[in-house]
Amino acid sequence: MKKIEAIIKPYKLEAVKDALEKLDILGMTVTEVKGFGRQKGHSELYRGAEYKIDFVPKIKIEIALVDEDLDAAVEAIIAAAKTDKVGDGKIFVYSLEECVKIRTGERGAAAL
Amino acid sequence: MKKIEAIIKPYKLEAVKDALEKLDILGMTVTEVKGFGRQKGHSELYRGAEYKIDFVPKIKIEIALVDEDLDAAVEAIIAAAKTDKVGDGKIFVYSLEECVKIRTGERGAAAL
Amino acid sequence: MKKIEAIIKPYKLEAVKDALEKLDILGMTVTEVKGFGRQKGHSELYRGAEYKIDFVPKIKIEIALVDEDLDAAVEAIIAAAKTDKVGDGKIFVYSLEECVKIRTGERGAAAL
Amino acid sequence: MKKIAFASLLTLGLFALPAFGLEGKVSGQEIPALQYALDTVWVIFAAVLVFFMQAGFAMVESGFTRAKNASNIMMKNMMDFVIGSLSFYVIGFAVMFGNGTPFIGLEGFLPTAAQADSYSSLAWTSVPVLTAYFFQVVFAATAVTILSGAAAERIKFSTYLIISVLVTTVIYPVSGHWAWGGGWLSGLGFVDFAGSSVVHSVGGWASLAVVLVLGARLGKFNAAGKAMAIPGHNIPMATLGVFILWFGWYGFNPGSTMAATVNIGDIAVTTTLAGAAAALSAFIFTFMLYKRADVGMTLNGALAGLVGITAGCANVSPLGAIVIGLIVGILVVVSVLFFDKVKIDDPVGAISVHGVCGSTGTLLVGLFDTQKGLLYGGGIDMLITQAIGVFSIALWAFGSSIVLFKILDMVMGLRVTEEEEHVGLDYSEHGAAAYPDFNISSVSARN
Amino acid sequence: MKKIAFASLLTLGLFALPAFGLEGKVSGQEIPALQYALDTVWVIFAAVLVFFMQAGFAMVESGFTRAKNASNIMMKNMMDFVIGSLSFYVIGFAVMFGNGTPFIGLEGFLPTAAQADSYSSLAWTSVPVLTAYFFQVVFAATAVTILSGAAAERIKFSTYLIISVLVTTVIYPVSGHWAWGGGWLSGLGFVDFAGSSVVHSVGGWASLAVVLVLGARLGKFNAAGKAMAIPGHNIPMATLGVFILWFGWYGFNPGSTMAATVNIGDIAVTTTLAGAAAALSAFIFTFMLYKRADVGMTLNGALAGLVGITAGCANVSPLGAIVIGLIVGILVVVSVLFFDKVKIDDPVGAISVHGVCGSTGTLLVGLFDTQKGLLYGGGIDMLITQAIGVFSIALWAFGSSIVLFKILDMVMGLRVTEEEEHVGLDYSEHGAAAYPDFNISSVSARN
Amino acid sequence: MKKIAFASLLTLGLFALPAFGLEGKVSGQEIPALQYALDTVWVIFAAVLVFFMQAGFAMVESGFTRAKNASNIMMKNMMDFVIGSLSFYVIGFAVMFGNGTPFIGLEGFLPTAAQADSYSSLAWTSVPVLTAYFFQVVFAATAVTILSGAAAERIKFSTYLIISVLVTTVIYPVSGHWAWGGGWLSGLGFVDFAGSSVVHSVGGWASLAVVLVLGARLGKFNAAGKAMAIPGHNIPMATLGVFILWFGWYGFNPGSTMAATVNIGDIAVTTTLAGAAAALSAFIFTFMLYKRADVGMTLNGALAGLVGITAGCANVSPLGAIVIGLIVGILVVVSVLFFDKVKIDDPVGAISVHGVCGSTGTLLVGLFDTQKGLLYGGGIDMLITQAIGVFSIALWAFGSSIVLFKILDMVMGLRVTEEEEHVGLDYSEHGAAAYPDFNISSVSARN
Ligand SMILES: Nc1ncnc2c1ncn2[C@@H]1O[C@H](COP(=O)(O)OP(=O)(O)O)[C@@H](O)[C@H]1O
Ligand SMILES: Nc1ncnc2c1ncn2[C@@H]1O[C@H](COP(=O)(O)OP(=O)(O)O)[C@@H](O)[C@H]1O
Ligand SMILES: Nc1ncnc2c1ncn2[C@@H]1O[C@H](COP(=O)(O)OP(=O)(O)O)[C@@H](O)[C@H]1O
Repeated sequence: MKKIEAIIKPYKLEAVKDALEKLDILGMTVTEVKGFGRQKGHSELYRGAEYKIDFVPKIKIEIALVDEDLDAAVEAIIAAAKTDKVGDGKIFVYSLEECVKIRTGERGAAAL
Repeated sequence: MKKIEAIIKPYKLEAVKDALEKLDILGMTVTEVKGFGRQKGHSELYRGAEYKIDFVPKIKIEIALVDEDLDAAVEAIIAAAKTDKVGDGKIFVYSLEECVKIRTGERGAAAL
Repeated sequence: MKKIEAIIKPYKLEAVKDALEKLDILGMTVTEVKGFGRQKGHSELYRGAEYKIDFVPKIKIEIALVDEDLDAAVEAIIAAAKTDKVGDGKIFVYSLEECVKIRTGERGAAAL
Repeated sequence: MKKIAFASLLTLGLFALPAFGLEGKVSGQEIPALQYALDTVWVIFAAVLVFFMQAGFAMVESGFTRAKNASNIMMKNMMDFVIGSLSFYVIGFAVMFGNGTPFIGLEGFLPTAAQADSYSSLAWTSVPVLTAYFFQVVFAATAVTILSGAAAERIKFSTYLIISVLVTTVIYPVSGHWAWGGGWLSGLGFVDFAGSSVVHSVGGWASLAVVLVLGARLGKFNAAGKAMAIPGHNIPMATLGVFILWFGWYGFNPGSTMAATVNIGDIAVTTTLAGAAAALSAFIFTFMLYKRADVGMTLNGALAGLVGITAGCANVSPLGAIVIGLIVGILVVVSVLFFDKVKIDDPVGAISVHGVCGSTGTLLVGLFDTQKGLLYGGGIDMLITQAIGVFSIALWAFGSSIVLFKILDMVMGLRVTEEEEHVGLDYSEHGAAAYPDFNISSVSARN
Repeated sequence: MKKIAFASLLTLGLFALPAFGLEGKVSGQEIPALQYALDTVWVIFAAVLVFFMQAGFAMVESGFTRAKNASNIMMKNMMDFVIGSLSFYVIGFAVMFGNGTPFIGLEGFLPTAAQADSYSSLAWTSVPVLTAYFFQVVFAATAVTILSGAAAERIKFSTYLIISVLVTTVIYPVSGHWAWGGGWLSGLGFVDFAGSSVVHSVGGWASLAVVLVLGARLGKFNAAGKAMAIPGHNIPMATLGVFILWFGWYGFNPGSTMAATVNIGDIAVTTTLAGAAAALSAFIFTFMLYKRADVGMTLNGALAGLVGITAGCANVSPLGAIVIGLIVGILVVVSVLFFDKVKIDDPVGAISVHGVCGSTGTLLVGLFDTQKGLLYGGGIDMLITQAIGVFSIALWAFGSSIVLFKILDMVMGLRVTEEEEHVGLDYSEHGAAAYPDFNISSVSARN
Repeated sequence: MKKIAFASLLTLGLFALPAFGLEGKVSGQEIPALQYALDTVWVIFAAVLVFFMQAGFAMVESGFTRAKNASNIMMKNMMDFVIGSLSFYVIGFAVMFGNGTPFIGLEGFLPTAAQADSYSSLAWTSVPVLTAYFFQVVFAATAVTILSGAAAERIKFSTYLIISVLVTTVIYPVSGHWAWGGGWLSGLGFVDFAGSSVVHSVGGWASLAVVLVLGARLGKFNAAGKAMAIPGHNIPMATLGVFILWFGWYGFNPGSTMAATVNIGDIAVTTTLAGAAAALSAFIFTFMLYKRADVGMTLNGALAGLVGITAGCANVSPLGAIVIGLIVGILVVVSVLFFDKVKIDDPVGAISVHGVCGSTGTLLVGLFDTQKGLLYGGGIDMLITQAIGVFSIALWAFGSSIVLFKILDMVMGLRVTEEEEHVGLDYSEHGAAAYPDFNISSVSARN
């Protein structure tokens, strides 16, 4: 099993979720995060004093899935999240050792 | 070393924390996340217009621990977080390569 | 490739970010989390009733990087985040199987 | 914008007079007309301030409870005024001020200017009937809105609306009739100038009834029966609410003259000093107990002082007001801790502030009245009369409320389901979050 | 703090009189002087309440829109008063109340006490010229600030400032002159006592124009053309705003007597009852439609009732006020749904509340006027006059607005870029977040 | 609700007269009685508005600082009124208005109605002693609450309470005695009608003292000494605060007549126009500097205009008010930038708004007074008198404050520990978060 961690632009969440649903991936966990990368923050103004905001709001989507679904999911995310502008984000893939469904105690792929 | 990532219902946090404390697991990191899964969101109403809320608030608990503690911890989480209703959540287990305690520089199990 | 996950004190974020920038690590993702550990929360008072606050605000920094950069990055984080007081936090290291840059579709180290 | 003056029509007449060689003659009518106009302006000013207290209550109650119920509480405060103003117009005003028996008013429903004779209990004020209704309706709304806070975070919205009708047509106006509507208490010489008992304690003791029928919020008492803190979600909002209430109290108390009288400034001063003294004593007392400057208790203290002085604001001296304030400021803290101890869950302290301190403040007039008070050599008589008034009003308010609310509970249910309480009333009753753009947290953390 | 009394100077004279053996003689001047002083106090009280409505509008509009635009809306409401008060002083007041043609006022720019003769349309009120300006400027500010809500979350700040100038110098004062400034409508006997049409509908129909020129917010209508909900970020704040507006309305309506007249309490009562009835009917109607106690619609209902009674507040009975309220309370809900249906994006319901219910309320005076209304046996004449007034004002407000705003759009642009709208106007126009210490969410979740 | 009328008792007498065949005879007492009643109503109305400014200051100061200190600031504003009203009652009022030397009042402690003779400096106003106290105490509270903002986010709560006592018993009343209490400045013809200097500049210069003793907040100046922005956590709340302050200013300025005089409307107009002009010039000036519509600076501009016109509101023309506004609107921006430059950390701009613009506004009366101002041909005399007043008051306020606060700092400490400042004063002083249900962020991010 794998875990995908995708960092995307917040307004792309809807599109990514829909794309994954089309692949029958019906579980995911979303976190609001702040990103630092090539897409720079901004200098802003408050009562005449400048201040630098280095971070950019991002959404992190985590999806646990079986190995077979990995490539399709990655492709789907890329397709849905891409804007060709800096800051589109990254997809990270990890190996997932075990998965348990709390409600049923099922383990492994059955638990996803 | 392993890392457990448990997605649970928010109001179960207290119970899970207590259960882990009983196992002498005294470190964890908690994130407020939003889940998408079998437990669906709701259609709501605002000024006469309907809107769909797809996500459900969840708590993610991350625990780094030594391999021996893994099974007990997983069982404890299941026991504490289970309500037998859809949306009880998942437990994911990853392999943890290294752990460092910033204060002391200790590494590995000693750092947990 | 590796992923570093560092749990630090919130006011140390600036220093850690600067330290990593000096190593030419120019990407990271930050999450506001709540920690439970040796650094205990507090008992507080509200309208005459006491209540216990078990958690402490922390910042989680995630950095994906190539294996060669790992040690330097860990050292840099320790140096920047250390206060020698309880609650300084932990650094966790995971193996990262794959990384994709959404904008370009690049994979692996090139995508970082 | 057409002018239908009452004083000015007369003065126009006056202007015309010189043409008839009567310069300087005054018909004897202009001055009363002017006085009435001034009284009316004053009473409307005061009533408008009291109206604004609805917003104050809404802020305090909402600020002192959780984010997931914030809209619900605002909405309850909006709707109890909406419903209360209509039902007090149709029924309540007549029950309270209409001619009738010593126990209840029986005429003057749907008041109009033409009906002035139906309200002989209001003959002492020069303001027109509808102006009197306007001033009184905002008081009725205050009484009902007090319950909203006590019942917060668990009462069914629909049932609360019915409660609003009951309070403004029966519970509040009946004892109001006794004291202010020419009923049996006014005959005794009972003094409750602006309503520590008639308004606040009625709201407070009805709050006790609603809380007893409802039970405590989930999680308020732990397995061991100990009171858990459920922190309010927006303390600055609650504080703004207290400022608004204090502001409104300058209508509540000085305005209860219902005329532009010589003592309105004095009343403003006793009101100020009692509120301040009570906030201070509550502050110092909790600081001594906990070594913390507890915001919630201090705010409750300020309100307790304002409630406590309301009965005697026109009858006590500035120093008397300070002493009354100091007493109720400590009392409110003790009372909040007491209700927590006996497992009565009152999220905002409504019973303590309005019930306990309202009744106590009314009693204290028997000590501090500068004419007839015990401490001023007036003997024990007034104190006894005050006690009779205080207890009979409290008994009525609590008794009628508990019966009516029990019936309501059986008929339509008073409390939301556990699931709804868990999710929060904003979603379960109104289908929308109060703060959808904010991340609402379920985990408290502190550095 | 030096006193320049007008009544008191005279009374000092009076005090002096006894010395000359003239005790008890009244010169015939004191009473009018006192009446003027009282009128002035009353009008200032009322104007100050109406001023505070700016804060109410700001809260409602900001609370009903997203966190990322919250400062921008507050700032628009601050700046439209800032700009409006200056431009109404320099130009607008003269256009509205100055002597001139039946269509426009032409004298009395930059009003001073010395110019009283330039405003014969205000001769009926005893208050000094600048007091009249003060009372009127807060009305002008109301008219313009209504647009702020309709245009929320997408209008360019700089262009909005120009719109504030246009509304307070041309759009509002011209039709205002027709009805209140001695223009052609006042001659017809058109009744709009406190401005359902003159103030509110002008703001509402100008809002329609600005919305048509602007277009809908990104994401308001989905691909299929269905209206999406864009929930307001702070419902308690919006509710506080409605309380503040209601509070201010007690200046708006009773104060429009511009004198301390006998009926100010009656007006406060019709105002209260209509607001309450409309909130109630809006509440019940949406509850029947959706089985939810919709907060936003109920708040709109309350405002609709207050807007609807503004024209007839001095001319209808309390029961008439209730019926008017019940009607507009339902109407406002239907209207909000209608504009959503036809893809006109009005984030706060300004067109429905102020345009639709303002015009309707003015029309209804033709039915409910207790002297000349159709239902009171007064025949159809008044209704016709009201219709003429309502339509001519609406036509002017909408027509002049759409022309001017189209030109503005071409000259300087009315709408921010997509990128700016996306980021939010707080950052893109003002360079700072409204709530920098809070995590603003882009993902709604609910238990 | 029993009526103790003063005018009406007389008019009841009047009503009785006809029975004796004396119809139309006026005793010569009714009119002064009515005038007093009207003056009292007016002054109470004004005082109540000024009271509400406490809420406005609380909102502005809290909104302009961080979420972790939000309750603390609200609480400081609550408690300085609580403490200030008591200590001004016991001591301050006598020091300011009591008979005594040209430098300090020495009688009239614990004012009561019976003591009217102790305050010959108030003989010019007809209102009763306690009404005068009520009007004056809210001014005293304004002076002290100004410090709360300047000292925000780092001052020890307990020490702040002592400062509240010192300001309302010594610092404010002494210079107040000079100018308004019959002291040496009033003899010179110094004009500060409603307190640009007596109230605002005293608060402002005492703020400078407290900031100098406290030092800057952690993180306000970086290693290089450059001023860092520490954004306020709730800009809509700060804006609401400015609206509330503006609203309250209509009590502050027009009410300072302390009588229902002919010019109260004129004062409302100069107040409005100066506030608007200053907001506009501050807005335009910052826009020119930064190409951003800075909300904070514009709000400071509005307040600067209101502060600046306070001295001359009854003495300048509407155009004069606009010019004064334009000047102080730019001045306040320059001043804020200046204090940042010289590393004086004033989180809300209190020194600039109240100190700099209060003093400047008082000086400008010497130019714009329509009777004696330099620009109106009155020569240089008035300007010199104004300068003497401005500088002596500023010197006293700053000098006495810095001495007293230094002593306090040595005796009990003025500043919280670094750890406490880091955690925030809500937790460290009050043991509870202002917003426990919200995720408070430590990382700013923007699209
Ligand atoms: N090395 C990294 N480790 C963790 N997160 C990263 C890393 N690089 C980028 N990110 C995340 O991806 C987001 C987008 O990256 P950025 O460099 O801005 O644009 P792009 O993905 O187009 O190169 C960042 O805001 C950050 O959250
Ligand atoms: N495949 C998945 N990957 C990541 N998170 C998941 C996945 N499936 C479920 N989750 C998380 O677990 C939560 C509970 O899952 P859900 O399907 O609602 O109920 P249940 O666990 O009872 O099957 C979801 O809200 C989501 O946060
Ligand atoms: N076993 C663990 N698993 C996950 N997170 C942990 C673990 N132990 C500690 N943490 C995180 O690290 C933070 C700091 O740990 P703590 O024990 O308080 O101090 P220290 O790092 O100085 O030992 C905690 O607040 C928590 O977020």
